[in-house]
Amino acid sequence: MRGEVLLTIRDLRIEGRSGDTWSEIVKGVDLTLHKGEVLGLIGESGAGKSTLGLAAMGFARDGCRISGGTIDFDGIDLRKASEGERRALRGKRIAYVAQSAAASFNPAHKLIDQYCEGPVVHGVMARDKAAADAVELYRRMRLPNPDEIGFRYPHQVSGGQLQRAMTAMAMACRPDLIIFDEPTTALDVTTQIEVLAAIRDIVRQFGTAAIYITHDLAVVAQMADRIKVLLRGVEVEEADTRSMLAAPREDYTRSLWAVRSFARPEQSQATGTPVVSVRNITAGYGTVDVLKNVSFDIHARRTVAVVGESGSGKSTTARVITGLLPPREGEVLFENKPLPPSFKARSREQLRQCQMIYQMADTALNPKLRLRELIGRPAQMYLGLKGRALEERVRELLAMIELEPDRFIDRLPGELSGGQKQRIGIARALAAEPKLIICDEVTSALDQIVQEGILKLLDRLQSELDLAYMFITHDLATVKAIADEVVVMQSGLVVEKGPKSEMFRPPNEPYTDLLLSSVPEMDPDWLTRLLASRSGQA
Amino acid sequence: MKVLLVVIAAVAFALALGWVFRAAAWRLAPKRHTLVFRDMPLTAAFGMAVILIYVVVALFAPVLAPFAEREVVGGQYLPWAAPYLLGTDNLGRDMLTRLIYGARNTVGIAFATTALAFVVGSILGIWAAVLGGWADQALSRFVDALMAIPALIFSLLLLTIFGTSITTLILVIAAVDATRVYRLARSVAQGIVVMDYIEAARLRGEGMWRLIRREILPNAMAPLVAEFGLRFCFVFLAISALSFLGLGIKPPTADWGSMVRENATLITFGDVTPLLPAGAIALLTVAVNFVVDWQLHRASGLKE
Amino acid sequence: MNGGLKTVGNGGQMSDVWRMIGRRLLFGCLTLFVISVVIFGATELLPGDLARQLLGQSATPETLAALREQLGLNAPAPLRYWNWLTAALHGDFGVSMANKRPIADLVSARLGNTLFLALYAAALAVPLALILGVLAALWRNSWFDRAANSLALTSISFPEFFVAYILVLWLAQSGLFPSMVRITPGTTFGARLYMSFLPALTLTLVVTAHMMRMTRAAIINLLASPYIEMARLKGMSPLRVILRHAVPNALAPIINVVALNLAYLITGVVVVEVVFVYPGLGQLMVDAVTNRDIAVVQAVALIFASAYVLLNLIADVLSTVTNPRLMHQR
Amino acid sequence: MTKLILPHAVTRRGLLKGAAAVGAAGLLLPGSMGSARAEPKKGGVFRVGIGHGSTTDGYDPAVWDNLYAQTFAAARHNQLIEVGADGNLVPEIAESWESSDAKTWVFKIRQGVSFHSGKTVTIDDVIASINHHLGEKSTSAAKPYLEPIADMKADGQNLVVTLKAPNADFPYIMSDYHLPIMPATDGKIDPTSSDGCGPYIVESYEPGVQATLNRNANYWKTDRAHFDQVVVLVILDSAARLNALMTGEVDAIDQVEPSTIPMLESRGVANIVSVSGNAHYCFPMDARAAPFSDNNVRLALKYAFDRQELVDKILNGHGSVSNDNPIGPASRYFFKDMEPKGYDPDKAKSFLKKAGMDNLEVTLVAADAAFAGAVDAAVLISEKAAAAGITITVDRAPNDAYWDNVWLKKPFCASYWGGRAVEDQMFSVAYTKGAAWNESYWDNARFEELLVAARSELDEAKRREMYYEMQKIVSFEGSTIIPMYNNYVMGLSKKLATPEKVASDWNLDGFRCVERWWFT
Repeated sequence: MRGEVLLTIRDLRIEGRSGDTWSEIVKGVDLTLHKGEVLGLIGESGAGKSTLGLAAMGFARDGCRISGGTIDFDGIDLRKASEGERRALRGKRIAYVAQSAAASFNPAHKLIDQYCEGPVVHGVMARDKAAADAVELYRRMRLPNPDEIGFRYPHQVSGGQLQRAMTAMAMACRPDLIIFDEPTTALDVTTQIEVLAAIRDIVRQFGTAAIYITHDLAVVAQMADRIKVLLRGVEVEEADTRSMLAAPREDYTRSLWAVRSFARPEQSQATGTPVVSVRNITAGYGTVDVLKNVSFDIHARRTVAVVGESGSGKSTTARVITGLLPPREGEVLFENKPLPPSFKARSREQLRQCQMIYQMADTALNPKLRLRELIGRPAQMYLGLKGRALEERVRELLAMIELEPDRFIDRLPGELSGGQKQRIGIARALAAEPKLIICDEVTSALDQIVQEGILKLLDRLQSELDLAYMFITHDLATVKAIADEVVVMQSGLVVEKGPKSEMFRPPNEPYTDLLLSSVPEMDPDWLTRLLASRSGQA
Repeated sequence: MKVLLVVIAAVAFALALGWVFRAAAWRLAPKRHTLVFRDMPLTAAFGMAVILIYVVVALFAPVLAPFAEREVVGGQYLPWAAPYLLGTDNLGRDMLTRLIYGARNTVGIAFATTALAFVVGSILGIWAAVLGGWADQALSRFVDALMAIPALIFSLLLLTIFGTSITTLILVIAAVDATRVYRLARSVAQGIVVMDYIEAARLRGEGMWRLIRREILPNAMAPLVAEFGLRFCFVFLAISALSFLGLGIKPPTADWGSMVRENATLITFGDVTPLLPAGAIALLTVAVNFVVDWQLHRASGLKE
Repeated sequence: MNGGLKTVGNGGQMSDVWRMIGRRLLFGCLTLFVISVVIFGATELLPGDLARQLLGQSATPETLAALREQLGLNAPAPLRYWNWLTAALHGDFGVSMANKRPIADLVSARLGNTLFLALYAAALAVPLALILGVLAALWRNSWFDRAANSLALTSISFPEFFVAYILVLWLAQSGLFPSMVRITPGTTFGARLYMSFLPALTLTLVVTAHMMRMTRAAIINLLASPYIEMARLKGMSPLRVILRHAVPNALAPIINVVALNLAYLITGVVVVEVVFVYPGLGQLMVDAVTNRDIAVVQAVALIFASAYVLLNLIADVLSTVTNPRLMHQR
Repeated sequence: MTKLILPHAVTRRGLLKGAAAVGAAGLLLPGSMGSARAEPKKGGVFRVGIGHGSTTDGYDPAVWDNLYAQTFAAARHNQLIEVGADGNLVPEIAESWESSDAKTWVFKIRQGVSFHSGKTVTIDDVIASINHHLGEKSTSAAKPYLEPIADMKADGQNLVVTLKAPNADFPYIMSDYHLPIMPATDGKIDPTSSDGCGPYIVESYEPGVQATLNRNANYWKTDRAHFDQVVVLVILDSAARLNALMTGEVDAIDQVEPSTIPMLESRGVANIVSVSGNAHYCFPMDARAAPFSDNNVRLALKYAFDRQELVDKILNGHGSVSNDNPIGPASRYFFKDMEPKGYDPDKAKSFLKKAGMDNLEVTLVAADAAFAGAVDAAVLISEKAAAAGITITVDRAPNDAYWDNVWLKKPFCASYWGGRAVEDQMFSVAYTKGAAWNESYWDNARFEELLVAARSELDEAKRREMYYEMQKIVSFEGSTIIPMYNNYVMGLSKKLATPEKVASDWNLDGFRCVERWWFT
């Protein structure tokens, strides 16, 4: 089934600038892609997947440069070609679909105008023809209201729809090759399925070759004919999708599998007074109620996972507990005593007991403070530590989160990796010696291997320090791994709650089942089967 | 044609100065800064060289100047010849000496004023952004109102009311300038207060002062520093303008702004004398902004 | 500098824009009120008063008292302010206390002149600044960028009067342009443009740098956005990337800085008026301050403040209507 | 950004800060102008740029206070008496005047003169014009000046004025610029009207900007008012004035900045006219306050002034050294041979010693509002005085409100006088005890005695003797340092011609350039 060769990359080397020096981020990678073939590129962040994908367009991001090797696209040497020649290829014969469609659509223009820009500028179609074509492709991408949706601005369209519109846009000039750069990573699981299906269909319909970049093996398994695994700019292995899934050759590849297998045993049953009780909370912004009559308890040494898709009210619940958003009705009890609704009215001791870890470690750590102060500050504030004692405590905390105190204590957050930053977030929470830690999507921005490390660390700390966790996530794999109890939320309502063991055993509420069934599985036929079964039900 | 040649010569000289400075800084700087200096653009190197020269001149003015600051050494408007290398001014004082002392006085006062404006403006601006609500609205509307009064006329009113000592001069210009800084600082801080680490600090129960000083200010520095470069230059201009009104720095203190004013009429006749102090101001402005641009570029994570 | 931009409630349609305009106008009136109090207070604090200024030192205590009585200066300050305010609210700004001419007459011709010069300078400066800013962003860190930047910085580091004198030296003494402006009722529009060229050019040099730097910065600020990368990956030329993809999103800060500079062109040009003998509002205000002619000071200050408030409002409205996220609800 | 208030734009309001000079007016004329002076020619538009004028100016003579108002007034009005270029009184609306006892004065009003409106000038108009400045309600700057009038009445077409005390110089008062003859209705003039009987008729006027006037075809003086049209422009900035002259946008300017004179001359595009009169720059000391209460200290300071350097550097030579004498070389009774005071630090020291001091520290307050270059002058003075052991700290005050806050309030400051028509005026206004403008608060019994006696002394020789003695007292015992007389310096286009003699009482040919000058 392989056609002729479309893209050949040999010994590609790409350098990136960090500070004032250049270092290699892609270190001699080879790649061959045939017409109509889909190649999956998989690896953790920093593996050089995106950089390699862009290099296939002859493009290097600002601060990067292609320093060696050849890129041959259908007989054109992209490294030797002039910028004008490369520009003529981009968008016309090689197209790109970015990770975040919301950020990659220009907020100032309507979708259809952005669609038409490529064909018109590249001289492929006249504007009116392109517009008609856009409606056709929107229809094929199964977008609702294909006739009308193009006349909306990006912010008026949901994330999953935008991602499909972007794929349609990439198809506008009927390119030979499309680079998909993590197109579904930012989407909720239920949405992800629709997008994956739409992408797969359209690529097959047009026989377009594609490079599909992702960190999620289960996703790539549905999409790719072949898979190439990258690690720190070097190829680990490459094989047919089925053979790779069946028998990975390298340890590293196997370790990618292993992540999914982490699960801790469920803790003993909840006993005693809960650390925090949420009682009939109704809350919202302006006149809109985001939470409606939400109640649940969190006990010491137990992890309550709050699950739901974006907009379900998970994070708002956390804001009510921390006092950032005083509820309209209901109350929050701490060890059976009501907490003042606003954090401003809470005592320092009450503030100390409940700490928070944020999803984006980048924005949660003040980039201008050194770890010494970042971690030390809560200890200094709440526990009155000073001088040597404080320094000792910071070192102890760093050791607790498995970072060498001597090497890290004087670093700035910018000098850390994503996983390390998240660990600092944990250490900062621990420094207050709280009873409850709210973890708001703490692992969703991280690579799977790193995620596992963080989850294990949280697990260990819980048993050592008798902590209660409230774990907000949309990722059911994480829930499976760490939760004792699960609270499923949808549109501000608690749909279902109960121990994990019950939750993962269908049948449940329909919504819970929908969520559960949407989690991709490591089986190349999973998507096909799922779609078939759903259409069968329908 | 002559003008073009002069411009080319000046640019060549500036590049050479920048190059020499960079080469020297790169070799003399402590190890961990070596790279910073080696990769600095020539414009920034030139800027730093100029600033360094100004600082040295300002510090060692009495040593460098051939005559005393206010000494009348001869006739008026003597030509450029030894011992008066740049001639004499309208009262027969040595121009070079006046320029050298002017560096000390003008730069010192301009720096103090700008710094004060920034301290007051940015603290209030950040404070308002953190506080939000009606306090922010009230303060911001008031500052808006002050900004709607033309700066020069407002300064004139204030200085006439409060007198014209150097201290009042600094306070008044700083007050007028602080409104502009306030506006910038507030808008920058509004972008920062929505960050999770600010939320974290608030939830921790941090006080206002620490929020401003440790959490927000360090992160708002880049745009503030950029603004500092321009504001610094506007302060020179404000002092120069006030010298017109007889409200600037008092004679016989040498000050570039006043010197420009004193000799301004001569430019009508194509005389270069008034260009000297004006040039000194312009050179410093350009130099400061070159360095600021470079620092911004570095701070922006070398995205370009 | 884009702090003025307010997100429009949760609606975001045209009606919200009107609501915003209404609210801002209300705030504007409040601002004007505060300014009138500040100006009145400051003028009160100034040493000497109108009577003294008019009479000079020959004033005997009797004549001084007589004149103060005539001028109504004997009433307590708050009462005088109140009288002024009530009259002003009825649209009567009174007469100049110094020469008894109605303030409306005094101001109207000069307001026209000031606006003409401001618009003239803006017509030169805004396109120039935008083009230079866009080109500097396009060829960032090139020699063009640096040269444009250095020139702009140099032009703003010279005092205005100095720039004006140099332009006179180069362009007026050779007879190309007149060195002063003499507008008479019979002056044609063309002649007016020609006569006012040098002041307009001076102002252009003064305000271009700021707008150019902001335009450049606003555009460069966006160049790291994913949608800019997307545009490049769609094979768009650098110029098209900037003009079609960056500029529309950089409009808010650009509009704001243009508004700020327009406000400056209206309110801050006393110097240029003096050097080119241009009969504008600035000189009127300074004369009035010198003479402690409070009615005129107030009237001009309020015109200046209104210009400032209105321009800021227009900037905010434009920022809103050019931003689809604020204009088109989800 | 610029000076909002330019030096000279702020003048002291009110009463006659300068007035007609009597006697020989000095005139320095560039050689090139000699030949052009044969016969005045008619025609042309005369544009004059003046460094004064404000938007608050108006038509009311009671508040005129600057050169712009004066020149504009001279272009449309006549007065009873004109001061001629040589300083002598010339009949204008008053055809002649006489008095037998210097107490009752009779002015004969000229017949057949009409206002621009066509109305004939009558004695009623004259009386109303003077009465405008008198009376309880008047706030006119001329009011104190007319105070000596006991009674004023019409006698046919004659005006009869009776004074409270004899004054030989009374006609000079009637030449004052505040006293134009304006048409009266019901015994009152309309102070908002531009109507007058002068050489030009107002076409348009915008205060603080410009005035355009056309020649009055019915003007009674047939040998005057040569231009078809006159444009009087306000150009406050001295560089702008220079530029306007050099680019030919105006034909004449006043107040050429001394430092630019040599360059303007070398350009050869304009003529410089420099007229020496009685105007002088001075530094009053508060005679009541220590240390100035001691005449030795005052003398020490007087000898510590390098007068010649001030003339050279502040006036660029366009002026002359004054021996602390408010009576200028253009005056009838100028004491030319008074013992001069050169720059003499040793003598200054010896006077200090007499006062029981080794050194002296004083503060001198100055602003360019006092006179152009006042601050520079103070700095120069301070530098030179150091050699005599006198430390003068220069304190620059704001131009705005200088005359309110500094003058008459600070013990040592800068000031100026436009000179006075007659010696008696100069002395009465600024050197007698209790006078409102006695800026030094000086008080000398012998001086007062001489002043009163001289006023009614009709013997010329005796009078001269008395004035000489008064000048000597002021110079050596007075409390005002007067280092220099400043010239009036004007810039004229090469096309412009002036009479042989240019008046020295005021700038711009006694501000009558509009009717005295012509185009060649």
